[in-house]
Amino acid sequence: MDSESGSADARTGSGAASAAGTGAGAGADAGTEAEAPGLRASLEAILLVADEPVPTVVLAQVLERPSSEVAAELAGMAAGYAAEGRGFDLREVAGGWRFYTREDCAPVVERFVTDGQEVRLTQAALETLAVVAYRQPVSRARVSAVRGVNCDGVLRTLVLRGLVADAGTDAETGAILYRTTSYFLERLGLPSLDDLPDLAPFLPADIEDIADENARP
Amino acid sequence: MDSESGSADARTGSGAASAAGTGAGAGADAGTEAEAPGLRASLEAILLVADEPVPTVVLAQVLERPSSEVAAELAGMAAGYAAEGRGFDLREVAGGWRFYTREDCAPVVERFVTDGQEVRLTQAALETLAVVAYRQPVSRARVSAVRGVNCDGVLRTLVLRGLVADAGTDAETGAILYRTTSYFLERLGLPSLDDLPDLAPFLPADIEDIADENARP
Amino acid sequence: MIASTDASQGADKTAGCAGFQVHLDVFEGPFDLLLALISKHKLDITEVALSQVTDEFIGYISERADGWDLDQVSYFLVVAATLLDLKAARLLPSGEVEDEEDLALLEARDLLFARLLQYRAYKEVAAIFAARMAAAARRFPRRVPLEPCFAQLLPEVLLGLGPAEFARLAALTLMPKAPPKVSTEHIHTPAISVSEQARKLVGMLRECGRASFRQLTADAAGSYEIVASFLALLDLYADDAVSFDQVTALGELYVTWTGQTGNVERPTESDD
Repeated sequence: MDSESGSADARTGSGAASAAGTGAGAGADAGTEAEAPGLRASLEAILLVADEPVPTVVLAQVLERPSSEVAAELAGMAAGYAAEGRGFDLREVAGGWRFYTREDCAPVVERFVTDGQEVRLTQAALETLAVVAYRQPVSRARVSAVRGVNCDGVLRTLVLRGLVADAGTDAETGAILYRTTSYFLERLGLPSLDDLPDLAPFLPADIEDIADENARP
Repeated sequence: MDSESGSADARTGSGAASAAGTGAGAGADAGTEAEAPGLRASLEAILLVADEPVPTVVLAQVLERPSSEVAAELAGMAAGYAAEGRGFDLREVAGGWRFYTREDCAPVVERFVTDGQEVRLTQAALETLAVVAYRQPVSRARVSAVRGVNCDGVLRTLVLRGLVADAGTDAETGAILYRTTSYFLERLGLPSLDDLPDLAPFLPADIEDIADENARP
Repeated sequence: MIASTDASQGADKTAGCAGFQVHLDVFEGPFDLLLALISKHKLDITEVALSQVTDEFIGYISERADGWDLDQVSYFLVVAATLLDLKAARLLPSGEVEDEEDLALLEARDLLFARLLQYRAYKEVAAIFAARMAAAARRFPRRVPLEPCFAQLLPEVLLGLGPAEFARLAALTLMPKAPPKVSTEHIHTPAISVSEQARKLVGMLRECGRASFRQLTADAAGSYEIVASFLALLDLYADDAVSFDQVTALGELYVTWTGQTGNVERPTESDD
């Protein structure tokens, strides 16, 4: 496996070589400073949770490093993953970087995706879906405002799953609006939107707010 | 870098060897080698697309490998990522494996992520959750008796928030019973209910069943 | 312990849950309050200075009774009544425990302490939960929409909720987040003050000497007034103005006037 250190990125190679011992050490400059993760680790962490390609400049901003340094590191990481034969792949697509599954792993991933039974929605997705269902047509910003957290990623998932769809743009603001689909009704077992139960009886009387008001944003 | 996977997979090595030049996508076309990716790469690819913890058995099924082999590989991968100081981390949570960002990358990730942050729970919600977690399946009346205060509203909200679920009814009393969910385990970062901290050290012997005898109807 | 390392890392975020705080407003239930009173006096839970804790407990109830919901108040009453019994038992000359009533009191004490110990245990693990959740929240799971080429292969979505539950969730999600709490609910509940109730009871008891609780509250306008009456009686009892007897558990409770015949002022009460 040492063979890959002959590749484009010396840093990845040396990181790999030193990996056995230390733990946090392998990143770009982690050596002496104990606490902060290195550039590579930081990029890996961010890209792991990024649900769209992230432009190099955005990464550079978040990490407060020069774009050129970040760009070089990203290229090095991509080469490193390829060299190590990882199942994931870092690609620059549509002006940004994102983790993808490696192409030759596609058959395995397909088997996994189709293998599962029904997929359960996450709690965040259900709540977002509920807001769209009862407030449609509704903009992203509005949904996020209601839930108190940014819902862009969740909305994208709901669109991808066919539960929510584009409903044109707001005449005033130009914001994209969302609505629920007939597939949503089908999954909920309702003939039409008119059959969504009224909210009034469910407005919390005996429900307690279990969220801490002092919670972090 | 091979060290962590125990070199179980020779193919990974050869993929690496051929990767030197190109960067992205280099693994895909590694001319001479056989098509199928190795176990580690396959697991990495699958876990990259999973949006909830994936049980070892499911992975073993999809990959048609023995569970024990898959489990060993996963543990090796997790150790490897830690040793290499990756920004991501493979964790066993709520009965399955899932990619997480590494804890010491939290400040960086928080700067980047604006959605999906979970709300912090109130003291009342936490206590109710604790009683349900340790006494499940458990009726409302018992939870209320243990806490010395009516918990109906809190319980209902915990159910709606996906932390607690209905667990059928008590054969004798017909009371609805409650249990914790896998989302609860995810929120706590625990592999399973068996990993809950032991209650015994907090509790003098022979105290345990007080509330049962005295639960009000 | 499992959370030891995580706990320290999450400590800043969970400080509010970790220890008892003697801001009286934070108590949610009677066990909560009792534990806090006990820990405030740095007493071993098994050797509580009962009279002191009882007094403070009752004092706290009478201050706040009008601000709670009925459920909470009833629970408080159960604990208060138990505490009062215990306090009474403590005043008995020691060594005289042949009496069945004394034994019952001892049992009640053990039971109350057992429940308190149990509650304390859950409170402690709840703090561990909070720390673990705070630590887990620092690790972000990968939760990214599938690459489009795989998304179309996905099986059906499972909502896992029926229309009614879905509506309930929507109501909860859409509910405006509560503004930082200044609860004004109690302002709109019928204003029944404990002291007012006490004056009324004193009048009735002076007249008839002895009456059942049922009789005393026969004309109560609602359960709130009954609760207030009971609280008033506890106060009167604390001031040696009345005595209670109850032949069987949960049986009729009789109240006997033992106070002076003069005008009784309830100095501790404020009308609220």
